[in-house]
Amino acid sequence: MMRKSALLVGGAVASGLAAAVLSGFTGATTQQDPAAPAAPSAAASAPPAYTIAAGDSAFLKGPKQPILFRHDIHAGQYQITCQYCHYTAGYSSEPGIPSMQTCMGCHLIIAGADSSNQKEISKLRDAWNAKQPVEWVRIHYVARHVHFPHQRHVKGMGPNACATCHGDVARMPQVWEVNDVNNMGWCINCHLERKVTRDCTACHY
Amino acid sequence: MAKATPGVLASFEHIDAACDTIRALREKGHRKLTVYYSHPNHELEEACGHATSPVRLFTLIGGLTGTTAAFAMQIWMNRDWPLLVGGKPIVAIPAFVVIGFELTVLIGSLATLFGTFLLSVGMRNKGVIYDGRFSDDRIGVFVPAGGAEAAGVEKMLREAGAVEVKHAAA
Amino acid sequence: MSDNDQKSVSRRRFLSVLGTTSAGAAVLSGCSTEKVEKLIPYLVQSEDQVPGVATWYASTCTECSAGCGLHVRTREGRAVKLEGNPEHPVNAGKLCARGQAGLQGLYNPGRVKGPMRNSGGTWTQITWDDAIALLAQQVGAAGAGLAVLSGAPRGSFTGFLADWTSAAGGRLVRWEPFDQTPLRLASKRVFGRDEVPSHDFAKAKYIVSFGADFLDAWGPTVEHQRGFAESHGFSREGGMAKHVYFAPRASLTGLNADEWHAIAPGSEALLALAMAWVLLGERGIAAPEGAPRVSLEQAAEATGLKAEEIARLAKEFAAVRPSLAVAGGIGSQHAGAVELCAAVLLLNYAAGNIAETVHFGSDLDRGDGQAAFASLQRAMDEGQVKVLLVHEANPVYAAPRAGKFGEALAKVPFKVSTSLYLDETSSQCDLIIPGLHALERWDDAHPRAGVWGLMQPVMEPVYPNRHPGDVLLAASQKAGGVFAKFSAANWEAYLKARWAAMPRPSDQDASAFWRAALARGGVYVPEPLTPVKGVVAGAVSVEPPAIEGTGEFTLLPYASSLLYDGRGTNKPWLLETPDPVTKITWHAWVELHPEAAAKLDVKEGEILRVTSAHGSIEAPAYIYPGLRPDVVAVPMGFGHTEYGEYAKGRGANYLDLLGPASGEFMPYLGTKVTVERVPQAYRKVAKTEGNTRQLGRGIAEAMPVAFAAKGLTVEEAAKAAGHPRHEINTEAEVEALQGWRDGQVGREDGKGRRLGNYAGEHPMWGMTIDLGKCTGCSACSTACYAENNIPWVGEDQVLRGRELSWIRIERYWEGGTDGEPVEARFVPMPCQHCDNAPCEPVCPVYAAYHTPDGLNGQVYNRCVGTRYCANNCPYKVRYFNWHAYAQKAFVAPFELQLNPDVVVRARGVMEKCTFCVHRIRGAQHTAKITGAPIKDGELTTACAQACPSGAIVFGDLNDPNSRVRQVAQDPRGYHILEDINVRPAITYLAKVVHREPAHAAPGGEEHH
Amino acid sequence: MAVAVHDAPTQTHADVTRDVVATLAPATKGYYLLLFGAVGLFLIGAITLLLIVKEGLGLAGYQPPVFWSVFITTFVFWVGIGHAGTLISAILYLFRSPWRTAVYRATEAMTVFAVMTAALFPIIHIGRQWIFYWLLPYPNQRYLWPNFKSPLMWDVFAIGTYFTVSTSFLIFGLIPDVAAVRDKATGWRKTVYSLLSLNWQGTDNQWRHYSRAYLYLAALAAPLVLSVHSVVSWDFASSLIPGWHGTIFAPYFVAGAIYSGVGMVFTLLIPLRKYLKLEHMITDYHFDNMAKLTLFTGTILFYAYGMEYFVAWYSGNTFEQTTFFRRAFGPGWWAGWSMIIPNAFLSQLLWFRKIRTNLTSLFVISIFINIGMWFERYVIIQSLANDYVPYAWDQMNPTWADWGILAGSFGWFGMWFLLFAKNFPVVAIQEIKEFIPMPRKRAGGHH
Repeated sequence: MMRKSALLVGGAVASGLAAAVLSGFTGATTQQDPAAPAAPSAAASAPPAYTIAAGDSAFLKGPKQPILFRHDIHAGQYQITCQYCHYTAGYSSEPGIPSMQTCMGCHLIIAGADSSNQKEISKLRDAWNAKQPVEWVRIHYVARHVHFPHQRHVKGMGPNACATCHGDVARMPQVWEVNDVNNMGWCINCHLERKVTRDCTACHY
Repeated sequence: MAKATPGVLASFEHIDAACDTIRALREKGHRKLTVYYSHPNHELEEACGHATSPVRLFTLIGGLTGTTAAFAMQIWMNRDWPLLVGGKPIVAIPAFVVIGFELTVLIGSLATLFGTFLLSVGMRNKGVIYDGRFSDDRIGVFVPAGGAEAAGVEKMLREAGAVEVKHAAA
Repeated sequence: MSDNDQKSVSRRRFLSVLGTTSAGAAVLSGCSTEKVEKLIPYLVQSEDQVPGVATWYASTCTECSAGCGLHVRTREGRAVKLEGNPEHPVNAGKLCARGQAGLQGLYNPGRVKGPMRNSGGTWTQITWDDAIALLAQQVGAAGAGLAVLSGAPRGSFTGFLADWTSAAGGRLVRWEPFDQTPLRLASKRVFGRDEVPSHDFAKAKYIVSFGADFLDAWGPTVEHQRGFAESHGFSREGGMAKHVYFAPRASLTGLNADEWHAIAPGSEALLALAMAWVLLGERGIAAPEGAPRVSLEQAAEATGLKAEEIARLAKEFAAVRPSLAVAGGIGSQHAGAVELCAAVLLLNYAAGNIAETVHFGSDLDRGDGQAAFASLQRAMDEGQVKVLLVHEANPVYAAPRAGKFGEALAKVPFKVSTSLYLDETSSQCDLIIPGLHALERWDDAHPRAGVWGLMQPVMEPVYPNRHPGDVLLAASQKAGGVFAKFSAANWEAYLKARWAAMPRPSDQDASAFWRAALARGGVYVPEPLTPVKGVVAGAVSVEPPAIEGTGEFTLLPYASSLLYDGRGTNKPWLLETPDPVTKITWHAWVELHPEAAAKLDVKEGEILRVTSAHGSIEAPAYIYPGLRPDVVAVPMGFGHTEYGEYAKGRGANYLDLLGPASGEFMPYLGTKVTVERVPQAYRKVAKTEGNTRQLGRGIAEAMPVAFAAKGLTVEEAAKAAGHPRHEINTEAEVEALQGWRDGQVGREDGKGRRLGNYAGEHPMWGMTIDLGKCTGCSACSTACYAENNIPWVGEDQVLRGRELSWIRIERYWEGGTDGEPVEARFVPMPCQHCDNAPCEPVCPVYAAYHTPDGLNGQVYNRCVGTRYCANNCPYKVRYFNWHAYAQKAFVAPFELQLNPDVVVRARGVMEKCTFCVHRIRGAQHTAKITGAPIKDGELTTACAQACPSGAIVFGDLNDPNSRVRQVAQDPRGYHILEDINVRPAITYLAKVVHREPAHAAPGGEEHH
Repeated sequence: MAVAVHDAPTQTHADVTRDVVATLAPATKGYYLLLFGAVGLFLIGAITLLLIVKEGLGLAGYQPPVFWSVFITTFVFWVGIGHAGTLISAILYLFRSPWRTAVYRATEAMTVFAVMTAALFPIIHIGRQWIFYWLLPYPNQRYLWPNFKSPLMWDVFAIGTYFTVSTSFLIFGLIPDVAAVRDKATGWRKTVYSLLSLNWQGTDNQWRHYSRAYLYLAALAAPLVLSVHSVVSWDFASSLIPGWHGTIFAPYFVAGAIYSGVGMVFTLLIPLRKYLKLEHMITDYHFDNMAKLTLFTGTILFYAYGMEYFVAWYSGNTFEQTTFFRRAFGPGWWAGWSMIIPNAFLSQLLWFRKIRTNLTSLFVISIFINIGMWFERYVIIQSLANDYVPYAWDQMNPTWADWGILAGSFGWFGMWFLLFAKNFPVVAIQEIKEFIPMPRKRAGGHH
């Protein structure tokens, strides 16, 4: 990749001064090979939709969630579009976590095909009746000094926008972090490829 | 020293004696002399008759590399992510001159050091005997010579005024 | 927002959501990348709360009785910014510093958390049920011994209180310390109208103020300032009104006058009458009967002005119409205040200003006056009052100690306070039923005839408190008896019922009317203006006011435009915002004229002891030239003994020096004092000002109205006046300009600015600031604090000059000697966003750089803190985080007010004005998804939005039709420090004055 | 060649080696006292720095608009000190001036340690010390590069280069002397010195390349000396602050640097010479010559100060005029005069040979030179206190944190210098021998 070679040149020139520092601080900073962002296709290795023994989703990739919400079933099997639940992503900087009401909208009726699903869905219903919101484990996070306007990226990148960063969740029984979205180089690569702004105050203010 | 070079080591107190001896030896065809002395001394340097050291080439090449590297780096990095500051052009050569100069000096002198070490300093001259007093007030002359030849060399050295003569056996 | 129930469900959730969704999270961690672990969803997503998108609610400001309309910006269910409601007739979208800081009343750590019972000085938390039970029992037993002392703005709730108390045969007293009783009584006396008239400054062509600080704290200041800017701000078509100010001290209003005459305290009435007589003569009309004859000589003798001076001014005043003369306000409220107001009303009458610029019928909100207050106190003293409910009033602090209200209060068996904070009064009560902040409750305000402003809960209450209405209704039901008729389910229902009974357009049913009002922030109908019927005979008599006590100085306490009557003192923003006149922050002071200071051998900061018959107070001296030598002026609002950590023990309360109120109003200007130096005592005055003079550096330019009318530039005007400004080397100018064009906008041959983001067309954001309109009120600074999460640094850091005010108001004295400056000039100084910005090239890491759209970008997270940029900034508008200021300042619950769109800066980074880049980017995002380009005017900065004078205009300089582009081409336009060629994006419009502007010779050494 | 250099011929090469090696004899109590003193000061600085990193730069006496303060003052001060060394060792070497030999080693060491001290300050003084390495052009995942148009970047390179080059120059010159010490030493010391001597044996071949290389290093170092302080001066001169924005800054700073450097040499060498009993090698002759150098540079400063005021007056620029008026008569007048008096006037005493050759007077003067030069930088930075916008004016106002760091810097410097003086030959054995003719069989002979 051109960027990589370019970097190498720069590196060679600068290494005289930089080498010591680099060795000393790469640990401290979030250094990573800018040329090799984890490709979305990595999601292909995800297992297809299948039944999971109730309760233990620990063996699945990604952090264990209080309720095993199967993106692979909702987005995959049933082809529900992302913005059905994360509906503010289209017009707000925040994608929004669907409210419990949104979940119950369907799951008042839908109780789940098999025992394992029923078990998870019942967890949801209990929470709803107890008026206790579910505490999801957060997966994607950008630093506070970065402003990432979802609406603009959804608008600009069309239907496949979400997968570009979040990976192909339609094939993830439990979501894991496909890309380190908190890595500036990764953002910049994309902006370079698409020839869009690299102005600092586009994200930092 | 594992495999010592056989030869004769004479030490002198008088510089003129030493110089004469060295010249005499070189005329006799002893080209591989090793001369020890404690400070830069042009008399001895003349006597040994060496050509000018090639170390300056290192300096030159190093310096030029520095200059080019500096400007290449600055121009490329400025164009790699162009940002306007103070209404100045992206590639502002006058502003780059300083670092151009600094890197010239830096890489130039590092190259010089490297060259010197490569050529001599820090390179142990193998299997030639040495005497601590050479760094003090004696001048040492080592003549590689074995067997019968050694005796003749010693005789000649003593006549030339060596205050002390040692033999190094194989 | 019609269906409130669903919203309130979501609101009930917001506190749990708040700390945890990425947008809602308090962004305190600044540049750190520490991760929020949990995501907690809304249980029910309310349709008007979209994460990441601001929701606006209309409401009404309650910081004073002016009743300005608000637009409240909320994010993830919490109010983050207050702006004026453009539809509101009083403030028309503008808001003053106090209004901007309203948020800090809402999120104040000093708020009472739930009801509390006071048993022998120790407070214990109790449940609401217990509180209501207790209240019911006490109230039920009180009968006619029930009394309510309320300071709240007039509205449904005060109406309710009236009904409620009268039901029990008790009494309600509405007491506002800064009510306008003298003006009211004067109107009654002169025109038989028992009301406070309103003044139309916009129409007046000549304004004379007799000590009325209409820009500081007298009446609806935002409305006044709007009007003042309209008439007194120069325009080539309309010219410019003249403003003459008579008072012992030059307040902010005085500093904005074309002429300030330091007349003797108490002589205003004579002056007004003398002017009236001249005017009558000029206009050749008969004197209204009963107007006492006052000669110029009498007036001259009393005021200390020259007779011909008075004649000149009177003639000028007579020459134009409509004109406006105003009187009233704390600064001139002496024993003769009623006579003064009466005399001025007479002057207006003679000048034909009644119903032109002075309007009766608008009936401005005002309290019941001192008399009612005094009689209540008497009743308390005599033990007639069994139960006293104190609502939004703090008499223990705001009434002079000599009045002994505290003692009277102690005699009341059961005292209840609805105060949000533990202030001097509530801390002496037996029960606190903490009320709700205006942004948390249903309520309305009726500041004047024709205006009913609504308040609605824009968010879930920060603390589990209740609207006093709810509590009283509940208690009434418990108590039964005479109270049984107050049977509304809750306060909201009661309020809606009252509104349903309001006159409304025939085509609207009650709920439609209500919904419309809610959306507009209230109902506004034209004021029912009613003409006056002649002058009541013998209306005006003039005896010089009595000023009690002995001592060489007259004490002049004035209402601080930031702290008002002291209710602002618990808001750090208002404490850190420098006083517009003295530029002092965080502590109280005593103003002394240079001559007096010389006589007493006092230097700034040396502690003075001010002693009156009623007490003595110590405070650091501030040498202020805008004062009569025989007067010491002191700001009100300091010296709280309670009222939260920020107010407590800060400075001295000068009311303690005053005598008790006698008669119908409080004579603030009523006592003489002695002033002495406390030996060896010193306190460095925490002012943000380095040098008081601009040393002829052309920072704040001014020109006479004659030149401005001719359309001269600053350069030409200066030449015409014979003061050529510092010459600019035109050659260098042209060259530099060329280089700048190449860098900024690209050369004609298309080369130059063509790399990366800089290729192609961009907007070029710019600003204009009209110094002819700026009054120095500091609303913009406070708005900026609120918009950009700027932390306050506290007194010790201000003393080190480390305040972070992104837009500071510089105040320079001009001309005259140090003692008698000819004029003051105000310069709002934000980042100038220079195109040849000197701060940019010196940053080693590109943290400061130039954006394609002409902003001077500052990337906080890239900044390593070399501070070179700040050194190299000629305007000194870059501010450094020497400590973790934000983390120290925004303690809970203050962090809830943080604007999620703006990063909170961490320690060790540089920050500065960004032209509200987050608003720009936000607008661009919206434009992108809607496809509609940003229209001029729909995007503006916080300071421009707030400015009550409309002095600041923001927009795209590359758009030939934009307003900012038009204004920037005004001949008065100039750039500060033009000759160092940094190409600022801000164009200042020179101030216009009604006289030859003062000029300092360049390079003169400074005066302090 | 010069004869008066050393009291040769009473001295032989053997004497020189003996005397110099004698300076490395086990140290006395007094030495350790000094050393501990230095370490103590250094610790004070270290603790102050820790507090600053924890609490923020606000601990120091920064008072906007003075955004730089004692730290940068001290930084420039130490960079300046560094200059005498390389000047004497490199430039005078190229001029073949005889009097440098006896003193250059000590001054060169001083240079290296002074630059080591200075190099700490760019890190200490920034707001977020833990990311100082962002100033270096290293490839990173952000694709960001530093701004080479910033004088601070020039600084990074100039100081870095200067440190590297002067250090290698010092070490290079040391090699033959370390070898000489090695041949005299015994036990573990011998092993250490043998390692450090890098197999130096003084063979004809080694000398041949060595002396050439030394020449080129000197040739490269010479312009470097002039460049470094010029670059530092451009930190100020390339900005637009009145009082900084001057074209004479580069020469003015370089002269000042040498002035302060030689001053520091006096302060260090006069006691050192006594303590290490080197009176017959470092003689009045050397001090006299260095004093002349001081006089010369001091006079340049005198001119520069005068010129600054002249330009301020002649330019008719009100900003410049105010600044310079306040320098002399403003709130910071005391600093202004404690710069002008020692630097401009005291240096003029050196016109008198009596004073030049009287070590006591030289020592006293040198102390004042150090103080004066520190204040010169302080005053220059104080120009920030009153630049364009009068409303923003304020005075700078140092605190304990500033003094802590200042003390620490002296401790750090002293520590290194003391350690060096006792473990390495502070006089260049080989070069002194160059000036002592070796014995000859034939009388008269070579000269």
